[in-house]
Amino acid sequence: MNATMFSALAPILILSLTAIVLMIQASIKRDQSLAWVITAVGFVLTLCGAYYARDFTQSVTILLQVDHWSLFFTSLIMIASLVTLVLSRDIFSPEGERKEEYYLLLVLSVLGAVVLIQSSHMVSLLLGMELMGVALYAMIAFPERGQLPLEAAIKYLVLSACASAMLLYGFALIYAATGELSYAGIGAKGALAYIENPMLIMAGSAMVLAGIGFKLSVAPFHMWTPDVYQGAPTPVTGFLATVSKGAVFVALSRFYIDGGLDQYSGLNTALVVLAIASMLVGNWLALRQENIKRLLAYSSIAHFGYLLVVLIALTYVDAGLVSQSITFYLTAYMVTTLAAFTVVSTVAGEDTAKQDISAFEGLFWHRPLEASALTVAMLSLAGIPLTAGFMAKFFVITLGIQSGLWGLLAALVVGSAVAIYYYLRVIYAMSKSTESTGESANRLEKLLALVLLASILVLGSWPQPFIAYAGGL
Amino acid sequence: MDGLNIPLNHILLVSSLLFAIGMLGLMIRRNIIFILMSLEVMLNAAALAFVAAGAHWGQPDGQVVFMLILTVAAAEVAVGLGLVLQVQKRFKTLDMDHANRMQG
Amino acid sequence: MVMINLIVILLVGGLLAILSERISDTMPRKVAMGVVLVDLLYLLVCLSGMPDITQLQAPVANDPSSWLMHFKADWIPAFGISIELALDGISLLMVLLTLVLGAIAISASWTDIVVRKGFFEANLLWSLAGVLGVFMSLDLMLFFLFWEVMLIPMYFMIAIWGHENRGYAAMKFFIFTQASGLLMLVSILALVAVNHGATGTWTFSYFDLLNTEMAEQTAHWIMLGFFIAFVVKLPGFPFHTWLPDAHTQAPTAGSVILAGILLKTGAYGLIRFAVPLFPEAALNFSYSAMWLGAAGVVYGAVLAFGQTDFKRLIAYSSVSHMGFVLLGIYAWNELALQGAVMQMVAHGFSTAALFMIAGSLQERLHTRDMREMSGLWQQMPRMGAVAMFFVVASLGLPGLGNFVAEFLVLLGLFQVNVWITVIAATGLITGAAYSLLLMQRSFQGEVNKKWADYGLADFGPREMLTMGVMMIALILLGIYPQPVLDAAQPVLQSLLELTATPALASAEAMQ
Amino acid sequence: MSETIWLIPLIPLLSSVTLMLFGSRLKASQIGILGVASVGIAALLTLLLAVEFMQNQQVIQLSLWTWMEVAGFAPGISFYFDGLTLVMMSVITGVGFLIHLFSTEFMEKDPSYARYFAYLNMFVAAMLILVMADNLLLLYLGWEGVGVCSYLLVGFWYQHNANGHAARKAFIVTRIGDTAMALGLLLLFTQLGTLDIQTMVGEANQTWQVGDTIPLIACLLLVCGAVGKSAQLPLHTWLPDAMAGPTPVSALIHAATMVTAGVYLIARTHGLFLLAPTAMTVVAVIGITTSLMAAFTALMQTDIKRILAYSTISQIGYMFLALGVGAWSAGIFHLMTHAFFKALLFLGSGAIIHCLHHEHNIFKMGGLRTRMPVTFWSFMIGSAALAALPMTSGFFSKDQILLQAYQLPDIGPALWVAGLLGALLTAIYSFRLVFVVFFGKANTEPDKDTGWRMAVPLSVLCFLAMVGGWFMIPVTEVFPASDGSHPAHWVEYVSISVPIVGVLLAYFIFYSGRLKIDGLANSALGKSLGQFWLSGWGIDWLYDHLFVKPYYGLANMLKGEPVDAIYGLIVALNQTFNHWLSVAQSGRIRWYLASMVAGLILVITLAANLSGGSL
Amino acid sequence: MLEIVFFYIAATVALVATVMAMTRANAIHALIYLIVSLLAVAVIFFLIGAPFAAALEIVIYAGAIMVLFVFVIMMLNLGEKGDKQERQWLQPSIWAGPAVLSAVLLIELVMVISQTNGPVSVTAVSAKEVGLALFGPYVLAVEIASMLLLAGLVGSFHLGRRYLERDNLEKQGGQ
Repeated sequence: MNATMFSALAPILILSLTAIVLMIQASIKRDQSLAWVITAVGFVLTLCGAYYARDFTQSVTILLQVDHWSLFFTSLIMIASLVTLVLSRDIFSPEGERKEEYYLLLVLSVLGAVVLIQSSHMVSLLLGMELMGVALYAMIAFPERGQLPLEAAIKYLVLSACASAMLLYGFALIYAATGELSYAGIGAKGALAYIENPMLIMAGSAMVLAGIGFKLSVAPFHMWTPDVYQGAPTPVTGFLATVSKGAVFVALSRFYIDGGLDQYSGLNTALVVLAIASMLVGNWLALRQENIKRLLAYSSIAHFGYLLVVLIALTYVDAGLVSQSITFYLTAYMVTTLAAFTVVSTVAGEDTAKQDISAFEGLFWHRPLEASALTVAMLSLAGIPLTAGFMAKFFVITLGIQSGLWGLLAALVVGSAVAIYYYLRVIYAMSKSTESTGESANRLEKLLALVLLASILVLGSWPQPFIAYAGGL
Repeated sequence: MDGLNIPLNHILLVSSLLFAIGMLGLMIRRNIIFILMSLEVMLNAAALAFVAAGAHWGQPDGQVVFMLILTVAAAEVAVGLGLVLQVQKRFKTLDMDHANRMQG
Repeated sequence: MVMINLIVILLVGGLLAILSERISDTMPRKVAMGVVLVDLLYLLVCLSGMPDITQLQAPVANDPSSWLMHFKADWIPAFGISIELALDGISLLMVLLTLVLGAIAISASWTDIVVRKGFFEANLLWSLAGVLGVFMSLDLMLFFLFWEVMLIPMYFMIAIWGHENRGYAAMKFFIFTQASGLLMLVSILALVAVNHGATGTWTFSYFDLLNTEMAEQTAHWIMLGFFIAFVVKLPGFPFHTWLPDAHTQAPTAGSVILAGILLKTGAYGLIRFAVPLFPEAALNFSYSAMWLGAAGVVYGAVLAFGQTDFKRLIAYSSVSHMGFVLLGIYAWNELALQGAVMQMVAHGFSTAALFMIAGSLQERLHTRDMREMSGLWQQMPRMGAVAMFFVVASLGLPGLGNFVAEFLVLLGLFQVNVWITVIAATGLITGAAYSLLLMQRSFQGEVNKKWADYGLADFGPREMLTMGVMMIALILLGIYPQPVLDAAQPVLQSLLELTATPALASAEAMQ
Repeated sequence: MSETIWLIPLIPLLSSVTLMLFGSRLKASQIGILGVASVGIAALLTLLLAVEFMQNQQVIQLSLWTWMEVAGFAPGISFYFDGLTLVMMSVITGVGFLIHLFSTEFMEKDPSYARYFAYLNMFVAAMLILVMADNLLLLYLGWEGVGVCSYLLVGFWYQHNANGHAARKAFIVTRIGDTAMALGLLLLFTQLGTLDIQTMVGEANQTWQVGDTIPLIACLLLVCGAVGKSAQLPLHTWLPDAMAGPTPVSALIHAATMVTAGVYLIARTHGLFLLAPTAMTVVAVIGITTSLMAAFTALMQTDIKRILAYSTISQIGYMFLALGVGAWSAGIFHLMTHAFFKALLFLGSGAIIHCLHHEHNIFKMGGLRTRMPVTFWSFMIGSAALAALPMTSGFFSKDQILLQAYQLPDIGPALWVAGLLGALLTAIYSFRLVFVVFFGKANTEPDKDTGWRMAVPLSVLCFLAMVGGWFMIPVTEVFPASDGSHPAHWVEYVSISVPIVGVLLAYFIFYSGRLKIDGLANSALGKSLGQFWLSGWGIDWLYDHLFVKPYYGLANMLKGEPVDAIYGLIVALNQTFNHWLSVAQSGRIRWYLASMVAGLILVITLAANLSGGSL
Repeated sequence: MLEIVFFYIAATVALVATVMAMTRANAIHALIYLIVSLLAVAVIFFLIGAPFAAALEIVIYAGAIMVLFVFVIMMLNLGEKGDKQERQWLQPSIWAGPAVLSAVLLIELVMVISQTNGPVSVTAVSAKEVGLALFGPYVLAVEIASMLLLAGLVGSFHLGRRYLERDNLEKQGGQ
């Protein structure tokens, strides 16, 4: 360890520091608004830290790889976490619950996500994922009342732990086959081990894939998604959908690219099947869903199906284009999903009845800003031009075509066509005429909705700067 | 060198049996406590595989990972048991089949 | 820049229309009308400075400088995507049609929109802007963008201001067009990827993608993607089923724009892209396409005959008429193509007018069911007379635009395939059957007592003026179509030359 | 004058447009004056033109502008004027003028007076364009134009569904022929590269030999058009129904002018037909068959207008016969005389109907001879001409046709005999009409006789029907000269005597009652035959079951949009998948776990290629 | 030689005990079987030259974590009724499907694993080596693990405290 390493670790250090400050604050004076401010400051500082660390990119021990790509995603999830934080301010019961712990858990979870993004080693992957997960269990179950959050948390915990066990066992098999725990080591020794005993490393990788696939809610590991999305407090759902999934996907791509896993055709076949299954299953499940959070859950299943296409294309096209596509897709997806959850959170809150699509009727007329944001988010998820989601899909299809993945493209087209229906249902409901007038969101949330709305449109209509930037990472 | 050392695949075999048994337990039990126990079995199986692989390669890394798995198991169980308490409080049962208010 | 301005004026006009609702309730429609007229005037003024369209030298299809207008600016250089707009004779015709029918559509919905007027007019203007973009863009990605985006305001128009079954209709419309659009996107990207593989550069420019070398099989599949997307929009049999619902449920202005303009984007796409980009594949496919066209002609006519809903009948008549367009395009000779272009223009006016009449009836009677109409001529003779005019126009009375179109299509088609021509020609008979049935059931027949004390108002000056414009247009198209033909001629000529070359080359190679 | 022939169709057209736009603001008298005067001026101009033509015999070709120009297809808005055109124009404007005048009184009480004259004027304009057109496409414009006007006028009293039905039937049945004709146009253009009639015929003579297939097909397609418009078998069924329109309309459109457009078309393109002798034979056979069929049917009708309608069909059959045997000028001559006497008969019947409160059944009339003398004499003269009694106009024209038919090799005599049978029947049914309506005892009392606006046209037409046979129509330049030979004299004598026999038969059966046919009529065979003839040989019934009902059935069957069922299936499929998958989301942890394990097994199998068994 | 014999004995014990643990109706019985299983695994650790891991397995796994289970079971006070219900739930109809799945998975894993060969090393990896690794390259992992434990701590604190608070509330309500 040396000084530049500490500089490179700036985001992680600042986050850890924030956690410690939060604990100290709680022990001195319990004040949840103060905790909120501390967390917010911590996140902003982390963002600055990520910017600062750009000049110190390097491998920090064998565990972490700090480079521009991971720093970009660090910044991205920090932004997403800030959004979560803003949305979290006014949730839960009004009688002044103690939310300091919630903020602490949020910080720890984000820390886990950052570790995950920067991981270059099985151990950091494991720890990052678990740190993020364990904090999330508690965050999901945080509300004091109601059965749904608890049910969601217990489902997430049990299934996630099972997935972790699979992941670990897979790592063990890979380790047994190669004697290496770092991605680079696996990449170096994998081919040799494959020749010696192809099944061990393949089975190991497959189990890792299953474990990670669970976190990404890739079919057939998707079943928890709707229940957890629905049961968790809405900002937590947003966090889960963006930060957690985004970080895990980055980690998966790291593992896949650095571990040289694209060279194994069996693994590719498995990924193709998972991708096709996700695209179809996700969209079909969403088709007649009434609860908007569940609908978004199913939609996310399909979206990670699309994203897997990019990973599969790694075998055929240049890795730079792949990582550029991942960057664009994840950014677009996160911005869009955040916009959707911002609106859902401000409009529906934690009331299950209000999460029905029918409860959104007439939103256009009494809350035009939120309705517009949700509309644009839905269009972006559906991949309509001028939105970020379209450019994202553009990347996927381009890569798919260049790699000649026609089966996947067919599934993508079918899935997207089905998807239009349910995204439109939401928009249609909002455009219906009703007499009701809803309460208004606070300024910060309105601003947030506006900013996210603008970002989706800018990413979609003038993507060149960002594409160029993503290409340079 | 003793040629009669324990073969790696036998240890892995034991671990895979443990893993499968744990998974079976996970799938057949409805009581949340037993479910958590099954998870422990599975994690333990993975730990055994790691230690064995570490021993196979003569590296300490296997044991390091074992310790970290221990940590993970502890953290998971801690939160898990906390949830168990809440489940008992709010559902008045530990039967996980009753925790299916969300579906479809 | 002129072309950008045309689009921007409409986009900004939409915002103005929304804002103007705060001034007064009737302001949005005035603003919208003003914006469209200003746009039209602007275009005409700009054109007056250009050489006479009829005197234009034949533009070389793959040489941008020979086009009437051309504009290119970088958009996403990473993929060679640019904002490339261009105008030639056919685009110009379509743009003019769009703006004129846009004004007519606004007039058509002058009184029947009662809620959220500002937003309505805005959607109308935005969809016009999208359509203009489709007709002018020559960058495939930009084209696709406009292609998809123009649907969203249209969707809102149907979903918010439509009739009783609007949700279903709007959804169906959107899914059909989007799903087919997705196919087109895949095809566009495939074409670009093929070109990238051959040349090593990313480009979406029409001019660069013409003459992309590719295997026969590849070309066939990519062409099919384009074809389906365009034929869904056209709509051609058997992809037409969204149309009756969308037309029937849309508010009057929506129907006018849908039938008058939106359908033409499909035909335009076929002429501009689907055939020239894949001349050989299109040639091989033309036989099937023509059968689809003939099937559409017959099927649309039979179904129109069976309808009892006024708007649905007109909708099916559109299916039948657009079948002629498909036939004309895939016969791919100058006569038939001119016929297709002519049909696009003439059908735009005749169907728009019929939808406007349907809208007026619905506004007055609150029903579209023809079984409840009957004998309306008695109370609304002016409307009846106008309806009679457009009915005979749509059944192809010589001396009106539709006849010229259909005759040219048949004439061109006859040189390609006699039997398809014979089948298509039966459309003239069945067309007469449903058109006259429409007249019989609504305006003629025994006077329905139900409406006696309804105080039905006949067409007023505004409506008569709007109708008059369309009548004059159709008569002019019918007896002196030459300006339209002249405008399209050089373009079609160059397209024919462009597509003839590879076919000839391969023919030579065979020898 | 020759430079301004375009004014002749334009004036009625302008008048029509004026009436349409401002009709509601004009007084009835103004409407009448405008409507009549416009056609009157056209008639006057035609007269001037005729005088000029008689002096210099100059064919006029006038091109106003090129209609459209696409890839060598360049039909013009251009007129062609020769003797044939002059005959047609004279009939259209002359008879048209008289009928317009008649209408001013006949339609006086109608609330849609302006609309009536607008349509009628437009018809005159379209008909003029039809006969003046230099190319087939412009001819087609006029052709369809008169069709639409016919539709509008048949359905003029739109409040009755039956009228609307008749109007649509008229339009659609003729449209069938028109479509075939359009295909003929396509074929001609594709083969010859032009639709200008004169050039085209010239081209055709250079390109094809007599008896080639392509001219045969082209001619047959044109014949289809002619058959539809001129109400010949098998497309004649619309004409009797078209009587639903106002009677002057029947006189003008469905007797004098429009229905003879088919004859004009064939005469105009006779250059083509000469290349296709088979087509000419077809025309002749169609003509004579129609003629007989219609004559038999007319015998049994009781509606005065239907009798006249079938008689029209029958007479046009004679014209077709004439064209088919190459007696071009005889055909056109008959066209003209027929226009005179049939218009006269129709107007006469119109007068009766007008004065008898819209009574159509001849058996409810009777004894009108004394009460409506003008009408009676009109009918007498008209029927005499129709029956081709010697010295009437019909005699000259029909005689020519029969004689020339006889001279045709092979089938000539057969055609002649059939023609004679037709002539006999014509005489019987026309005088049956006269005797039943004007003699015997009165069944209905007319409230008045005709006014001057009705009487004048009737008188003028009487005059024309009498002396029309002495006119020399200036078509010698147009058609190839006939060889001028004459058949044996006995043929001529038989031809002359047959109509007289017919009149006598009618006299004995329907007036004096000496010839009892009740027994014959009441026999089983007679009854069913009578019924068969009354129904127009059951052709309507046949078509109804063969085409109309199946088409309605098809439309009804497809109404629900079967193609949508495909998409419905897709939707249902998606819903089924959705249902299954939703059921799988049972909310139970154990089930979720099982799915994960199954997924794990799947992934391992795929990745390690275990299913392939290649270890 | 002896090591191998011990290994098979320990392995058998571990497997049998685990099976028993998974199938018991009474939670405490199951827990005790589980502890036996963990001890047997600790023996295996010792045999394959990982004495430090063996010690940790006993101290932390069998000692600490299992005790946590005991506490919770005691707190919830699951009685005879619970046992009876557990027995009812363990019907073949319930475990047949999962058993097949597990068996298939096991067969796959066995197929995969049986391909490996090579022994485990005789030379024991000492606690010192492990320590050096832990605080050498893996030092960051230790730090992150601490954060992980912190998260577990905070989470269980939050959840558990509310459980206890309920009791307090009920008591207050009773007064």
